[in-house]
Amino acid sequence: MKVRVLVRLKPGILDVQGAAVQRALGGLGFGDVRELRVGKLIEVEVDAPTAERARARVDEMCRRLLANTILEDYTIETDSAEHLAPPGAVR
Amino acid sequence: MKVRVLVRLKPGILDVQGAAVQRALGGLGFGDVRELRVGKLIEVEVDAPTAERARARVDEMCRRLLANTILEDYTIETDSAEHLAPPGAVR
Amino acid sequence: MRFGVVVFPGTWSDCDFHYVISEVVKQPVKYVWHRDRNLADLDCVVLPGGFSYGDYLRAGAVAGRSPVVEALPEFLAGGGLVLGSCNGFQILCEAGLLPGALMRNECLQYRCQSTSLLVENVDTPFTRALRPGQVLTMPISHGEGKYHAEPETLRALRQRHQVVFRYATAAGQVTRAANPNGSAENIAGIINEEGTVLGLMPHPERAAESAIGGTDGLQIFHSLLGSLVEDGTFTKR
Amino acid sequence: MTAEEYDRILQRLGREPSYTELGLFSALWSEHCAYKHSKVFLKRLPQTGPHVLQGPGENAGALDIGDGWAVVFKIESHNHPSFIEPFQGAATGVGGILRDIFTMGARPIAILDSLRFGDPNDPKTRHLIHGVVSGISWYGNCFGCPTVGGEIAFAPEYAGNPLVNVMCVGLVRADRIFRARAEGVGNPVFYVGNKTGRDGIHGATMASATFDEGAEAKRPTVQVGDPFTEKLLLEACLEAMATGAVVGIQDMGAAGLACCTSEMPARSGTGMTVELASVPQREEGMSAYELLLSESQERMLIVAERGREEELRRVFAKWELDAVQIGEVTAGPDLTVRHRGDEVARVPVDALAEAPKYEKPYAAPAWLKELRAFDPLALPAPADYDEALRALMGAPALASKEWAYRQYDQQVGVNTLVLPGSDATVLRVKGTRRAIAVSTDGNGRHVFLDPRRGAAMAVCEAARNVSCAGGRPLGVTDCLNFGSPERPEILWQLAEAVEGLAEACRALELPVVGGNVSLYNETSGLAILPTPVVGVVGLLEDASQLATQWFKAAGHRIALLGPDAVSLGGSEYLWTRHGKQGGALAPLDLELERRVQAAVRAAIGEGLVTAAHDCAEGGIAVALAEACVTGKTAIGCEAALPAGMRADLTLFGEGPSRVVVSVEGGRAREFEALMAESAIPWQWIGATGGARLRLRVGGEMVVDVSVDHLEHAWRNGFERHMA
Ligand SMILES: Nc1ncnc2c1ncn2[C@@H]1O[C@H](COP(=O)(O)OP(=O)(O)O)[C@@H](O)[C@H]1O
Ligand SMILES: [Mg+2]
Repeated sequence: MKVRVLVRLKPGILDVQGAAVQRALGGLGFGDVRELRVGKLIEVEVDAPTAERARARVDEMCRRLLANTILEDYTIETDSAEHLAPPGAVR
Repeated sequence: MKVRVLVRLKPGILDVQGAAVQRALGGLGFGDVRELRVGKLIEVEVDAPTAERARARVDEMCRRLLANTILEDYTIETDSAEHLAPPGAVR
Repeated sequence: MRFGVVVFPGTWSDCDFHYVISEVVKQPVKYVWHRDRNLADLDCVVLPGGFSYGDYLRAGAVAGRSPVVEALPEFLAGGGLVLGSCNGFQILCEAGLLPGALMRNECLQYRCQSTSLLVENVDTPFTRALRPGQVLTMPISHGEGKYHAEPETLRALRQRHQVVFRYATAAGQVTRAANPNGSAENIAGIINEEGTVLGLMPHPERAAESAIGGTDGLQIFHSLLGSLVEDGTFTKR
Repeated sequence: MTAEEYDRILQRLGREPSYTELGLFSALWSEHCAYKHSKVFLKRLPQTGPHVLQGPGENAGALDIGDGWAVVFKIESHNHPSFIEPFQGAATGVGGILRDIFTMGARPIAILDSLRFGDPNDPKTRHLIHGVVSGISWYGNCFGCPTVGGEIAFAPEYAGNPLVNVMCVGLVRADRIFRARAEGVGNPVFYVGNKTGRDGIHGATMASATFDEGAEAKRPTVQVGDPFTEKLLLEACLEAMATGAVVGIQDMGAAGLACCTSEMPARSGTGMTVELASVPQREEGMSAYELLLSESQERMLIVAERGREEELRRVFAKWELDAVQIGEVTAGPDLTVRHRGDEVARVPVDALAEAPKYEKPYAAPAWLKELRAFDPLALPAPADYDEALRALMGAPALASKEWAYRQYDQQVGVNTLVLPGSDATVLRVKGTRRAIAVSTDGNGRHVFLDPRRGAAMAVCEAARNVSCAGGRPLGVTDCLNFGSPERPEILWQLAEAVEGLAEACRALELPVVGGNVSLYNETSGLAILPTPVVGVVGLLEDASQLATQWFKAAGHRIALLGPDAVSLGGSEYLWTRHGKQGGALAPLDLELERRVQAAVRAAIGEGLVTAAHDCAEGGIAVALAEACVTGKTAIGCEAALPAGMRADLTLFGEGPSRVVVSVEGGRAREFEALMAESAIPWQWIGATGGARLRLRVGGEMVVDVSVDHLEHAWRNGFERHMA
């Protein structure tokens, strides 16, 4: 079962990297960027019988390790196949 | 217009981050993780009249700056509101 | 005082702490492997700098959940002291033994440089040999040292005098320019409520000999030992 | 591979090679692995000396530094990979040289990075600098070895082909040095470290080609570094070596497994058989060819003592690394490779190790004469020397490189007695009174104008830097960065430069114990400046007798040691102010160079000098200005310089064998006596103090500028480009 975790800095925490990227884009002529934030994408393949179970398991991983909840929020997505890692992705 | 970019290492490129996290999860008792890869999440708000235009614009940004196309692939998502940054996200 | 220096596979300041404790401070010291939970024969556990488990996800994240760190609460309950420097500070925050978190430096670059630290609390076992308002010189070396905490946490830290060191100018002024990494309120080091766990980003072990970065870092050991530095040697008080 | 080379293979094998065998030959016979074009020249370098424990031919060289200790050191290039992917290219360059050091059994204690780029005003170049510096920072810092020195220089010729040379120094007990040998028939061969993937296949062949429009297509071969695994590998290897179960060890660098499995037995007169299916793999379905030639990082090949396999496995298991037996040492003469039982290659190891050597024709380029005949004094002298000096201090090449090195951990190990920012870095050897001093140097512009003298000057300057820190130079490692050797004028540059290196090394009694050659550094026909980078390691028997380059206090007298002869030919001044690259270099007297360095060391050893600084790019004016502003607090000085030449030549002219020192007034007599004994030209030129730098030439005050101004220019000159 493939699950996707999106980890973002909490609202209110200055995203220095996002701001730097936005500035750099501005320099390249992309003045139309109103806001940009950088986060982490974690794609996990877990052994789980159902999407529900997989999600619960990954939620536990997030709380234990994947996100630091003082700094970060996370969302877990299992919805549709199109969001998953491209075929052939290997480590 | 909010657009989400997912940046992933190309297939075959060693994902040192993913491997380390997977190993760590194993140590914490999450032996059920079969594979884990870490990428970048970039959320951009652009001024654009249509989703099409926004996507094209962001695609250009990816090629110019956001993705390192020597090592990384990227996908752009504009589809549904639920994928976008949580309300209240500020920088 | 018996010291234990924790070794994660990616730790690199372990040897430096070991060297300073045994050769300069001349106290008994041993290495503690990261899988070890037995800290019974120690008085002070040092979590040194480095990249504990590679730290590719977040500095200290994995180490914060390691066996040796899980054994720390019991060690503390038994009267032990814990000193975390650099990666050690990051680990203590990740483990919840200190409040807040350390984020990527505001400059988005690694920084290795000398810093001046204003001493704010001398009422701790780690700083009792110091004077309030004293300024110490110690180097930093980190990419993720920007201290962050919620406003309430920062307020509480202030009220309970838990901020031990702040980045300052050589004259002791806490200014934005003196802040090397963007830390909230220039925080460089904090202590827990009980006064038994000190975390700081700077490296005291790199300021323990006059030939290498001066001797201001020794003051922390000197405080721990309740002894005085005279001519570079320790004498029991 | 050429048709003749293919014929040679046919001859050697007596049959058609298989696809996999051909792959082996083409990688191992590449320029990068085989030194086809440079071997004939390298033989000319002096390689022996009383301190040499290991000369060229192993992963790194080793020198005895006394008290039972040895230094192991080497420099390597990662130019091509860093151009394709600056961050990972530079990072894996650091990883590779670290492995070369710890395969010898040494713990790495210092990294130096010698970098060359195009104009930092160019955004593309800035991007490269950012990537390279952060890649070095990431890998070295995470691994835990301090990066304590190096250089960054700029010239348009490097825009399309930057240079990333990394030197590493390690410490080992002199009787515990390990070598890349495959001895003992029947001994097991272990693969240790990271798993093998498809990364970096063709790295060695890529490093042996020039860049052209097709460079993009080569990109998927980029390798990715994993410094944490490297740290594990370091600890595991040193621990495994301590068990006594390790017979020989080599890192899998260029041409990966193929290189190790042929070079190790070739050195020992043995053979080897390996089963590729046993190789730990990260990707599915890898072919024999891919497994042999992959350049995945953080891997080593170990030949162990038979019967002690378990000891080895236990150590690697502790560090959570793969350690898998993949074969064994045979009586030879073949390397036999099997893949799932099928024999895919069987080649005599010495056939692989003995690539053809070429002696191609070379000739001095016709344009050189005209270039050298250029007279810099035909250009107008500056109207405002204050401004000229300030501009020079702020030129990216001369300005502070703190922007880069503050991103590097410079102190881990608590050995760094002199941090980056002085002529040489000094690191103590714990448990002894000793210290080592290290420096790298190489001025491509000088070598371009006069390869022989320019290269000799690079040796002199690196050694002089070490001497200025109080260290006695003991040995050299060099990285020869040149364009395509298939062009006669490039090969001439190489031949001449090696001759210059050899002359200088002989004169200064410096053995060359290791190095690296990087050819084909050109893009679309534009070659880099010929750039031999020289790394020198020196010894201080007493670590407390070290010197730094900055003035310590007011009221010290300043002396200039060495000859007066300087030239604006190929100078930084000529380039920065006039955008010109031409003229003749100042004369070099190697015997005088040796005496000047000895005199400086003697003065430092006697505790007579409070600062010693080499006069290099920018001439004496810049040397004095640097002595004023590079310390913690700036101190001014006043000096009167010999007249007789145009002021810009006196102030900014460059020449070898010149050192500025400061001496406490009370020690002046002793200093004079020592200099008289040293039989070198020297003179008092002024004194420290005040807040201004004031320089007279022939009695006339030509520079009178506040040191704060100079310091500002110097501090920001490079950094402002990078912000
Ligand atoms: N410019 C040089 N000067 C002296 N020795 C050199 C030079 N270039 C290469 N060598 C030596 O030749 C040997 C082979 O080099 P190389 O194949 O680059 O080794 P590696 O693959 O470990 O880099 C090494 O011992 C190296 O030190
Ligand atoms: Mg090697």
